[in-house]
Amino acid sequence: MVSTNANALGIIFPNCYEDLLPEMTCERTMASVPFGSRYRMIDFVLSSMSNCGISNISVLVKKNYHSLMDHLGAGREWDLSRKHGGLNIVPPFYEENVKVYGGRVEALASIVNFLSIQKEKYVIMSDANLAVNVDFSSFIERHVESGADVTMYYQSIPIPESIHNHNHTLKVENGRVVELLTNDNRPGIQNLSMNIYIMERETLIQMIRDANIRNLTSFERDILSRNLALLNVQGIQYTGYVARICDMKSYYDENMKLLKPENLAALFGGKNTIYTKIRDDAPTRYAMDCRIKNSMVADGCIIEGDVENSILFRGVRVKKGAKVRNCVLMQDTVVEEGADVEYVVTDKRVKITADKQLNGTDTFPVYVAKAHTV
Amino acid sequence: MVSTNANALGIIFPNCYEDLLPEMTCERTMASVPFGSRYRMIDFVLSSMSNCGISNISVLVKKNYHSLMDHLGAGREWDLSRKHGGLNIVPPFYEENVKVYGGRVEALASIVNFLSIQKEKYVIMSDANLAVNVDFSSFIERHVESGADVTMYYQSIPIPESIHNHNHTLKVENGRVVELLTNDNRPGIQNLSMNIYIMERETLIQMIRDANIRNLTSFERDILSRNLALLNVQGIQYTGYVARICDMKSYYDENMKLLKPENLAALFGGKNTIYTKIRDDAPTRYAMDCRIKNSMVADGCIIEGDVENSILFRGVRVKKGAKVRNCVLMQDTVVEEGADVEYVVTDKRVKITADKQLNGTDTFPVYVAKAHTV
Amino acid sequence: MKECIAMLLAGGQGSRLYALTQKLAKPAVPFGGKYRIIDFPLSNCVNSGIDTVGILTQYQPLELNEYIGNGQPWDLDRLYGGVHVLPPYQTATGSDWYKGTANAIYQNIDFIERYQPEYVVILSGDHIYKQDYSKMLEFHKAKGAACTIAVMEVPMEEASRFGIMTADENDRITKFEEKPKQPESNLASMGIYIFTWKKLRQYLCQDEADPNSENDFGKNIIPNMLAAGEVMSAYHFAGYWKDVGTIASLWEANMDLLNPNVPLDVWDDKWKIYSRNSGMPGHQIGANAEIDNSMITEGCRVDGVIHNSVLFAGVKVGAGALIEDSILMPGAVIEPGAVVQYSIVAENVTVRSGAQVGCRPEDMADRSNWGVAVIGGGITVGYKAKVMPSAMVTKDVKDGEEQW
Amino acid sequence: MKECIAMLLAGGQGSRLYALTQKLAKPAVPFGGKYRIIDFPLSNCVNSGIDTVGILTQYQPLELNEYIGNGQPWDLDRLYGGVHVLPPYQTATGSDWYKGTANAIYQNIDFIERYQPEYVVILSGDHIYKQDYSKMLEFHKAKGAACTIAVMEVPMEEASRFGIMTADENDRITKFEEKPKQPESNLASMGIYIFTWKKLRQYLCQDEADPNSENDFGKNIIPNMLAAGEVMSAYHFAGYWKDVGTIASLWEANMDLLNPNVPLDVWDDKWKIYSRNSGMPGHQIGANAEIDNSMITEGCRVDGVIHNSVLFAGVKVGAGALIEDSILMPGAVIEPGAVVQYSIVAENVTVRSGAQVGCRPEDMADRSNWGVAVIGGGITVGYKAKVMPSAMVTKDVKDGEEQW
Repeated sequence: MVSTNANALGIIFPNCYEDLLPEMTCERTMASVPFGSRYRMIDFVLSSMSNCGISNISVLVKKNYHSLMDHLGAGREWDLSRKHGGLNIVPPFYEENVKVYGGRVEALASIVNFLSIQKEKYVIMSDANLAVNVDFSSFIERHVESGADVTMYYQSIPIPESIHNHNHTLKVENGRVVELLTNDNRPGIQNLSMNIYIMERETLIQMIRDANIRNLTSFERDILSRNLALLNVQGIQYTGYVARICDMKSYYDENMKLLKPENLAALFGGKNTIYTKIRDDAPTRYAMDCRIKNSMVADGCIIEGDVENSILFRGVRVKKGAKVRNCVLMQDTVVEEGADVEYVVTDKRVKITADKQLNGTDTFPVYVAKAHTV
Repeated sequence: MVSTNANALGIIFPNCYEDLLPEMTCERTMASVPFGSRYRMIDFVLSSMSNCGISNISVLVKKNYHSLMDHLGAGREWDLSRKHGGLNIVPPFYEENVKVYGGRVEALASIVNFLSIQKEKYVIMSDANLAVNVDFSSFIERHVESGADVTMYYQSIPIPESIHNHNHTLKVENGRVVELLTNDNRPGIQNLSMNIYIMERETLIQMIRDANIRNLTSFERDILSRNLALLNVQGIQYTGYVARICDMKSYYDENMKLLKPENLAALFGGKNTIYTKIRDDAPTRYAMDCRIKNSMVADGCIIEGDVENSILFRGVRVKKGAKVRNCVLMQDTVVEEGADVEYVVTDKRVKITADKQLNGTDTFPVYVAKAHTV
Repeated sequence: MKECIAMLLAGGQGSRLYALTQKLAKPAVPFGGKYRIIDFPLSNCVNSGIDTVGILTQYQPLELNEYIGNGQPWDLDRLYGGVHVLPPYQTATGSDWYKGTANAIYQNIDFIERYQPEYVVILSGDHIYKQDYSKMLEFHKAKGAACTIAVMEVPMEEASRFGIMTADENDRITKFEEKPKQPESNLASMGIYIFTWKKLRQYLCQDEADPNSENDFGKNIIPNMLAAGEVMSAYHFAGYWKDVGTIASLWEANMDLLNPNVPLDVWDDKWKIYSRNSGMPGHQIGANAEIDNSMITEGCRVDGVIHNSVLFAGVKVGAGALIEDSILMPGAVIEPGAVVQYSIVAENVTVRSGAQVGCRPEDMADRSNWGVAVIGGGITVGYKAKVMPSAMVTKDVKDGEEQW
Repeated sequence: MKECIAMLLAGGQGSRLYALTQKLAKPAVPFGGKYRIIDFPLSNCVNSGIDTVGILTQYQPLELNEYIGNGQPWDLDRLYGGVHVLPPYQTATGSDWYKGTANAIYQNIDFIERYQPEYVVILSGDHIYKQDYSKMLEFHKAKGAACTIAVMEVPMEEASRFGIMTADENDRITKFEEKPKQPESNLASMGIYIFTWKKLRQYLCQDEADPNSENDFGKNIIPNMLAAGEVMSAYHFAGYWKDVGTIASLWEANMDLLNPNVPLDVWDDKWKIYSRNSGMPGHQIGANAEIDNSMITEGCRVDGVIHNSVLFAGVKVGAGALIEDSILMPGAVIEPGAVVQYSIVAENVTVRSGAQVGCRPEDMADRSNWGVAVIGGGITVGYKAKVMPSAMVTKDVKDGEEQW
């Protein structure tokens, strides 16, 4: 092939790690959690794949995926509306005898027939709890060059406390993963898996079939870690920008970090655009007497009040005399006249009525659930 | 609105009546049953809706819908890949607490929130067991003119025996339905419901909410028939061409009927095209010594043998010396050298090996399941 | 078959917008923070239920073509119908550029007849307004007209700039004059016509056969139809409408968006104006920025002071820079400390530190020379350079230079 | 950024196909039962992984435009890239129709540079062949060439009809002559070029500046590059390739599809030829029909006898009609008892009962006058009328008339 089309297909697990953010995922998947003023978490990995020529992507949904299906539609915004391949949302009960799955292996088992008739040589798997702008082309290249069976990305960072019971860490020697731990809680910098894997499609199919026969469910614990002597698993340290959502606090912090121009540039700069669903909002309107400082604002907002150190998603209204400080306000939040909110995360369509005051703290941002009126 | 856009949204139940055709629906929905050389059953109602400007269509799938999702894709072939509305496949577990549904009412309950925020005034509901090229514009018009609460289409025909336990019949007086029976088995011509309904969206939402509270599940038995005194339900006799799939025999017969030019013209003629998924097959190739009579053949076939009174779907191969008479051969069926098949229905990718003979009768066509080799 | 299709005349070079239309068809000129002019008629079509639009163009269509693409941003990527850009072409018997507005339609009769429309709406690509054409069509049908012209009342003193109609009490047009010196009425044509296609086709063919015709709707087709006694109706339009064919009117129309008293509302969810998206993240406002009465869109980074201005996607305004009453088109970069007042700054312009572009009328000794300054696409205005009011800059301005 | 994009020259009027290209650009001429000529180069692009294609056209583009649409049938509706039809246009400094093949590319340098390609493939819109351009590109890169030309060996006696190359043992071209009277070799150019874009750009600009140039690839660009000592490579192609620029070759290429011994296979799933679908149901064969060695597609109804023929979508052949060695394009209707032999019958032609179109060469007394008969689009051949071999019919033939 002449073009930049990658010889890999993509698999995304949109429901993984939802239990870390139960407030926001009771009516949506982790993949559809809003992030960074106008995106959903899945936009990052999906755009990264599309930008690297990966144009056959399966999203293995489990539950609560109406908002994700609505967001993804036919995949047009990510250039994934294709005659062959493209975006493929795989729901439960899709085939006879396929039930709602538990672990990653069961989810993969539901598409093993599909996988076996695809043409791409490699498979890249990812969750949707990280906002990253990954260069998958170089990931594929390094995997092919090393001759590994499996290659995975890790970050070298301290393990966030909230995922002490929900992580995989690696011991890497000369690039090869020699130990893969589950639920590591050692202090200090560790090699934390990003759960982004590449391997040959045939290898994955074989792994799933084997695991199914033995009734194994965890890809990391049951398949990878037990076979590190047999399998050449390579670990690559990822040094790019990563926003990792582990709980409400990290959700808040990772949004706020984007107010630093260097972080914004690290995530969105470069040649690869992050695509998202288009809402056709008008530009944001700043009224005559508004005041705004150090904030990130999407389109379709109308700002008449006072906004500082905040992230405003599409269609937010801040009315006259309202004060918004250190907040993350999701789509179509309305802050009415004279209301005062600080350290607050509002979900979609929240309304803060006139003159109400709502304050969290920097360590404990207050969350207001979808469509609630305060 | 200037255009022919209809002020109605569509709802299709693709799994209805599957139990009448268990052989063919164990791995697919009724909606994805192949019909008429290159179509699937759902193409007819879906194209009819699209042709009449209905561009917001929900398909409420229940199980075995992988082939249906593959067939429908993003709805592009039906011009239903739209920014607003378009084709909306609703699987189980789509929203929290929505389970795999039993009856039509439960299925509707899973989209009642969706329905409540749509803009169209009317809703048209249909199953996918009839191949019909309906003019929904006139259906809407007649419903609006009559001022009815609900309008439904019926055929005046004898009730096919195989649906004696699976039908609704109507008694109609001056256009109004005064009695709605379930599982009617009277002989002679009856007013057999086509299960195609129109009503106001708000009316339907009210009906679903009421039924849900009362734990009612059948739209016809529990909602319509009990309320005929209160509800103005109008029945319209449908006089156009209808291919009704009630069992394997009727499946076979309805395919065969299309060999009559007048039937073909009645179903496909007129201004409204029936759309289907494009396979990009080459034209059908007739080899030097082939023989073909009274048959309907889709693209991509290669005919070297002898074909008579048969329907050949896309990609069928009839090799040298093979004989195919009175058969329905679905996609990519291969009839090898010297094989002889008569009164046979082959599913997709069936192979009849060389010199085999397989005969059904006109009252009992033999069915060969998907991908079997005989 | 389509009941009604639209043909959009996007052909003109827009020479009065000179610096902005050097490499760009006029309808593709950016407007209102995230739109281009053509988004308004296109969105009007879609919102009115017209799903088939032909765009007639022969001038610099590359960017317009790319912008329209398959029409998906306007939901106009249809199996049958949708949006089509129609350039002139050669036939077996010869070839012609479009000679006039009527000739452009004439050359595309084959396109129109594919859809067998009963009615054809003729639109311009250089007007900013929101209109439901379906209501105008209803009026056209009710009047049994051969042609309906959308009209609005203009101040009598401006009437001689327009096509002016006289209509009777039933809105039947009795007289039409193109830019009359002594206007008889103040009913001005908005350049929006609905024709019964059968009739229009007939007059287009007659017009084409007339070697003395300028092949123009206003100068030939409309007068000919009127002279022949066809039923011509005037449809009164009351909302906001502006021809943005000049720098002054383009600037004003952008400023109108910032004026809450002007009835041009792009925030109305019921009549969205669609456009192709920039794909950039939300805009960033720095800790020392000051903004009021302005429109800002995705990808901007503002560290300076913005008053009464419209910023398009990806604009950067450095610390201490001052932007007043100005329009900064996509990708413009205003470096720290530069001042931009009463100006239109086109795509990808760089204004270096300390430069001054335009000025406020109140700061001029002789206001008769005042006007909006325009910097053409891709230009760099050098360090401490000065671009005077009314200037039209089409070449880089060197450091420290003054440009008139 | 794209590594390689394709530019497809679809401009020519195709005057040698006269009756077929009266209202149709040559690349849009139907071919092979359900394709149009342009489906072959377009499908080759997609199958080779080239997802950005510019189609240069200025002649009757309406049907071609409509056929290409948003490129979806070829999977070329892309967010970035995809297929674009590029007509000539006017700029601020003037306007020009495409003067030659090289000028057509020159006028679209802006389009090409949007994608910053390293390589550009130049293709023709009138060749039938299947080729993996990615292999040719690999060859181009390996040779470090400025230009690679696909070549095939032709019989020496036909060499003077082609651009003929002499190449050394490393496939480096040492000589190029356009239609030489005394050919030195039988390596013919297939009109398929890969250029390193930087180089091509330079020679296009030089060529444009030369007032004596014909602005043609074969006559100017290639000889100039060769003269300047650029590395020019000949890439040997072995498969089926045919220029279908004449009636005879168009007819032959269709017939080649029916010949199992000719390596042109459209049934190969690994290299599909894509086309826009007719949307019609499967074809119907009547109880008394007779068919052999033919291709038939959707929407046809055959009650007559078909030998060695290609039927396009929606063709009707009545009872007792005889079709031999002929091509019936979409929508053609052959009424009962009519005879069509060695003919090309264009779209929506009606041949009435008892008419005779074309004849077999063996039935001619003087074979020197024999040739394929052509009926142009939409023509009616009247009851018992006769269309002689080699005729090119562009007007209705009345009942009982003979047409030469």
